[in-house]
Amino acid sequence: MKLGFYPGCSLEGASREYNESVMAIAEEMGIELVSIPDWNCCGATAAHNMDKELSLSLPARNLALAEEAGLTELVVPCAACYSRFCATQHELKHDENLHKKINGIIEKEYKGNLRILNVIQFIEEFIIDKLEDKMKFEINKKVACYYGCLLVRPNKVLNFDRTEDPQTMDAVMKKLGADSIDWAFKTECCGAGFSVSFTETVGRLSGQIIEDAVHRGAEAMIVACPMCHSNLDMRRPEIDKYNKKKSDMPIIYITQAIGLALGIDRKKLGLQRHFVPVKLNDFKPYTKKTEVENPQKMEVE
Amino acid sequence: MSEFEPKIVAFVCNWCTYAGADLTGTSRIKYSSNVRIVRFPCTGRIDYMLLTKAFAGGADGIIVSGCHPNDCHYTSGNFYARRRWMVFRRLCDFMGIDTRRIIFSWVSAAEGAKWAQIVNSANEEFKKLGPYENYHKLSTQEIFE
Amino acid sequence: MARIGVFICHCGENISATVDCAKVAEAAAKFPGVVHSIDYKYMCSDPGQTLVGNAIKEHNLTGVVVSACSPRMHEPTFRRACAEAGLNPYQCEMANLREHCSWVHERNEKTDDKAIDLVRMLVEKVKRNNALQPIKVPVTKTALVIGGGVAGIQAALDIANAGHKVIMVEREPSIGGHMSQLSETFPTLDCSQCILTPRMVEVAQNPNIKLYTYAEIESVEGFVGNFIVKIRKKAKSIDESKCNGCGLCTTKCPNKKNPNEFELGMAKRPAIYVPFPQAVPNIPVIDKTQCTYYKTGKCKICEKVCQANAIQFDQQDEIIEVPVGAIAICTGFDIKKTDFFPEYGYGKHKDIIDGLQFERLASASGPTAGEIRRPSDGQVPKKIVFVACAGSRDPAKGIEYCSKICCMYTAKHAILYKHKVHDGTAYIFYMDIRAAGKNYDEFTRRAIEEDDAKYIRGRVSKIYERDGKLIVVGADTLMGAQTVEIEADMVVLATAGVANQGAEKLAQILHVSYDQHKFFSEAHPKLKPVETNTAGIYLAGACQSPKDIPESVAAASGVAGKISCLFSNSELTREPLIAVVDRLAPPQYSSCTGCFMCQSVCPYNAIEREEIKDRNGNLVKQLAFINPGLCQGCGTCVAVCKSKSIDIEGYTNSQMYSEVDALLNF
Amino acid sequence: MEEIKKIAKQLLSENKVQMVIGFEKGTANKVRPAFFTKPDDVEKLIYNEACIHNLALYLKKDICHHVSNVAIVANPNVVRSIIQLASENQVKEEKVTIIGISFEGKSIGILDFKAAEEFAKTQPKGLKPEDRAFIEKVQAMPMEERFNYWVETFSTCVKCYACRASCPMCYCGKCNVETNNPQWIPVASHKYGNLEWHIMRAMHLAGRCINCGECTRACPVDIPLNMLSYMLTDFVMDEFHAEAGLSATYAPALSSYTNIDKENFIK
Repeated sequence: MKLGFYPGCSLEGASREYNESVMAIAEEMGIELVSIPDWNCCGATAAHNMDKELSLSLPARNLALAEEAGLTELVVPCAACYSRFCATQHELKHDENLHKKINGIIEKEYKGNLRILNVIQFIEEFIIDKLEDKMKFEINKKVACYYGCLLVRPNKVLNFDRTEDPQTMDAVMKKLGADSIDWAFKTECCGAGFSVSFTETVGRLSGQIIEDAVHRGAEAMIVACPMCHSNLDMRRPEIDKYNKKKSDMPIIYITQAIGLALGIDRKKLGLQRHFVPVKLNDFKPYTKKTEVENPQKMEVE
Repeated sequence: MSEFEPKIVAFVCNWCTYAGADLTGTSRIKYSSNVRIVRFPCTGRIDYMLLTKAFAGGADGIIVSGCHPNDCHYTSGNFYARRRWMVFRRLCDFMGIDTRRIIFSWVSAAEGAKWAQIVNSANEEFKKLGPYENYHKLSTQEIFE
Repeated sequence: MARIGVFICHCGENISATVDCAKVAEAAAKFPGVVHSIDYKYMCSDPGQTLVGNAIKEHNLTGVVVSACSPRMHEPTFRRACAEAGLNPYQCEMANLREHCSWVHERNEKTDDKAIDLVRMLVEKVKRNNALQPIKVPVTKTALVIGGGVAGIQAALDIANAGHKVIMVEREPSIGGHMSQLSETFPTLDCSQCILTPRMVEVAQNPNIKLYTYAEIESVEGFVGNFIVKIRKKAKSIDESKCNGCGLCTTKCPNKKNPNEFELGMAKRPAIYVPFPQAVPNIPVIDKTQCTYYKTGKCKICEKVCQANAIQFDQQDEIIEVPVGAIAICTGFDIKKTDFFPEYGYGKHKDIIDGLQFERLASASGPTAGEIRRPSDGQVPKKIVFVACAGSRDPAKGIEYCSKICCMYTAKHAILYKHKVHDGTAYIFYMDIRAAGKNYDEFTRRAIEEDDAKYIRGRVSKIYERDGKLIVVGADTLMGAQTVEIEADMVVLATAGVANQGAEKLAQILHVSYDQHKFFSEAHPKLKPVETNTAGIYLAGACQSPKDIPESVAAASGVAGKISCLFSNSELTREPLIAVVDRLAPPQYSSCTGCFMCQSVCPYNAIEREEIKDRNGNLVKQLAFINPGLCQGCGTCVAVCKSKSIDIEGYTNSQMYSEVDALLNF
Repeated sequence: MEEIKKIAKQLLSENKVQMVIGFEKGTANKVRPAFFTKPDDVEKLIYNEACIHNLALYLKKDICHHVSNVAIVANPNVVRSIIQLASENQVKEEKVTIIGISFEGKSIGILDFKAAEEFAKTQPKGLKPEDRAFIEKVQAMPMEERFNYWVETFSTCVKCYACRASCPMCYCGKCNVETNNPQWIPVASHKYGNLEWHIMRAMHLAGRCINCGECTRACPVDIPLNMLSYMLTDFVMDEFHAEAGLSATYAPALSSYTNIDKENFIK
């Protein structure tokens, strides 16, 4: 199977392990992810604060390129890229004049028929059903699923999961045999906007998130966004300073968690690249249940 | 020759604009005497054929006025009227009937001053436009010229 | 031949100072059809009216134009004068020479011309007036009250005490409504049950009131004074005539673990139950969805213990048809449940409750016998947070309006809490304190000053649970919008008041309008607050918008007054200024072609489909028929009728046409 | 054509309908509407590019009065007319069988109302480029000239009422022009009477006209009077998003309203 793929800058740089783990599980499942040829920046950080047309044109060009390449689904693992792509699709769908104008700027015909999938939607649609056959281990750990802001907001644009207390990642982790805890900071701000400029603020905001998860006994935190990851992982010294105690809870991508369950080599999943060492091991070997459980579907708002 | 005085016919609803014009009277606010008010139960009752009839009869201008939206005594007559006027205006415009000479307004029972102001500004406007002869002439023409 | 009399009034100097009345009278005398034209100082005075009356007799007038003040002022006066002199009152019209002429123009020739024009216009109109008879509609002097809450109870008692029959229909097994669930009432803190229960008993005992509980409205036909209502009496599985209310069945029922609706799920009840001890009527019902017998075919313990033999498992729903003359809608409201709030955990935290649940906790007859104990573990909460405007005034949640009662009941809750938990602290997050009402502001001041409620002006963004506490995160906007975090033991949301479930369906059955929030719409927001657009159907209480008890009761008494007025005559007299569809001889029957565009524009549902059938009963034609009982005379149908088959009395096509004609072509 | 014949024949022979309205050969090279009541007569039925007349008209005529079930050969214009008539309570689904035909003349079988609505929605509608050009041309004239243009155009009208007689939407038993108390519209075919007749007709068709163009085709003096109702149809669609002839439960634009109708012209 072939799906479109937009890596974006993070997945080629600071969050290489995210890219590696996405690719690793896709390969395991026999899915080919095809990068958009000649892709460009999604405009997430600066453009949408500065220039509306630019902020729409950048994603629109990528989307148009994907359409030209004959793709119908586009997997966008980075939550920021995903947010920009969906926002662009939404805006252009609801404003014909703007749509025409942007098409003029990018000198391409963007039609707007592409389905944009975030990494969880990708997993739900193409991976989760095949897990049972390929799983080698159960992730028998207490985990806290952290969604952050961009994956679920704004609901009317993304139409994905519920804004407060989302559940989709928890459902995936439960499938992997994990005990995903009910906690209070699932969608709280991690401080990504100040990642470089005000690390103290990051320490405070991310600190509260780490503290609550640790307090409730989480052994690992599961994320699906490179920005969340880098804050919660790389800024751990600032976080520990704010919390006035050391924490060694690792932050892993949901794709890495799946990779671990599938028994993929840890290096292939890039687990060695994290600042907070991923010590998780002693997973319970998985045996396929004969009785098919009726997976309860979460009501999504 | 004295100044041109336009003939103005006003079609108004009983509950808002007619009562508003009553208030203009009780407040003793003066306005042009060129206007003649015809009273209807509701703007929803006002037939567009009466408007063409007024032009045919030689009116130089028409005022149509009723309750503000959501204030209609009968809850929705003015909403139907509003649509009818939109379509009628479009048709008049297309047929070259002077839509500047039909003034639509909402005047509530409390807007005595607004009524005076509507009439006076309409009067000025119609004075500027001069007598409306096109339509009137048609109706008075000999049948077989 | 028309013989019209014209009477020009000077109105003292009000008209004559600006308009040359003698000149107008002289001009009017020359109009075709005018046989008598005079001017007089005060037409509305006794001698003035006598002048009109005498002229009618002397000149055998067929129509009268009184040219004086606004018809909105004196039309009834002169129509009465004409009627006394033997002329049909609808043959009298007024030309408005005062408000529309003398008061607004200067004295000059142009003003005189206008006055003459106005008189000519009305003379032409009155020539075409039809002699009309007031419409008389018989009235069935029985009122239907839908809903047995405090509004319905008040309305029913007031109407019954005025000597009229009342039929009350209540959906639940007992009357009492939301008020019966309340603990104490603001601003006096008197016990809700204590003031309501006697009224409920009065309803049951009043010989003029017939009560149907556990019943719903199936259909409503007809019009003011003459409705036919079908009531579905749901099967209680109890023979009400035999049951003596001993309650043995409820105590012996083995199936006791069903959520108690009256206690909002905070207690259990048996499958055969009376909703609450003071219920009226005190007759149990069997909940068929829970009853072991209905589910498995075995049990019947209640039947065995009932000494009155009142249990009837095979009882069926019953449809009762009753004629009524007026209908009072008193169906009340509902509140949003805690699961409506994502930011407060979608209702997953047991200790976040709504205001009505708190009422039950505070009530001496409630599940905790009046002690404030939190639902999760029965502990007494030492820190309690009240969140006002939960959902209300929040366009993002689709509820833009203020729910009105929450400010007051939240203050009451804080006071009750403090009275019961002396060492506890109550925090209240609020947007504004809206305490407009008699002794209301004093009451909220009392909560703050005497009972030490901590009011924080700001909203709560999030509530989460941690180590058995609820962490309430909010902002204090009076302290520079800084974040406030309170570790509370319990949280009470003053959730928005919303329309009762089923309101929309009922509105459709009754053909009354409702707003976007499914609250019933009044006919006029200021001047007809208890009427609906459908004549004979009235509104009281919170089915119209959130209302507190005094307001609901006042509205209910208002409705009772309206209905008593309606019932004060055996016939209803209405102005005959209504629309009619023309009738022609067969085979046309009417120029109406039955396109029914009039039907869709009629705001009163007054237009019906009349079927013309031949001798063999075959349908020949469908025509519009305007129900004279319902038509209010707006005339919108007249203007949309393409074939001009509808005309409206008082403003007929020929009258309006000739008015315009008279102004311009003479 | 054979397919249409087959359907028509079958309907008649199975007595599902008592009459089929279609076309037969007329004099010279013309076609004319025909009313088949016997299966054998159907042999005479033809359908070709000359068959453009809006047959829906006959559903409201006397000929259909005593027939309980009628089948009608219906091109998209006829289909839309029938749906519009149904929305105005003028035809009943159980009494009309629609034999659908595309604009290209291809039979698409019997349509129930639901299928007819679906079919109508897929057909080309709205203004044709030449109509739009005409409307724009008139609109571009100065007001005085526009008025005179219409007065002169209508001056040739002889009030034969062929436009009315050919229009399926003009089904009133007594037309407003025949109302004489008051005499809303002068009956004489002078300029004034003609102008008011056409104003009234355009207003009556606003939001109801399905743009079949029958009125102009029927006009013996070639008045482009369909342009008035076309223009209003276009306006109604723009302003109220209402389009006639697409739904049997359609509320005509002028007997419905929304709270947000434009009122920038109201003071």
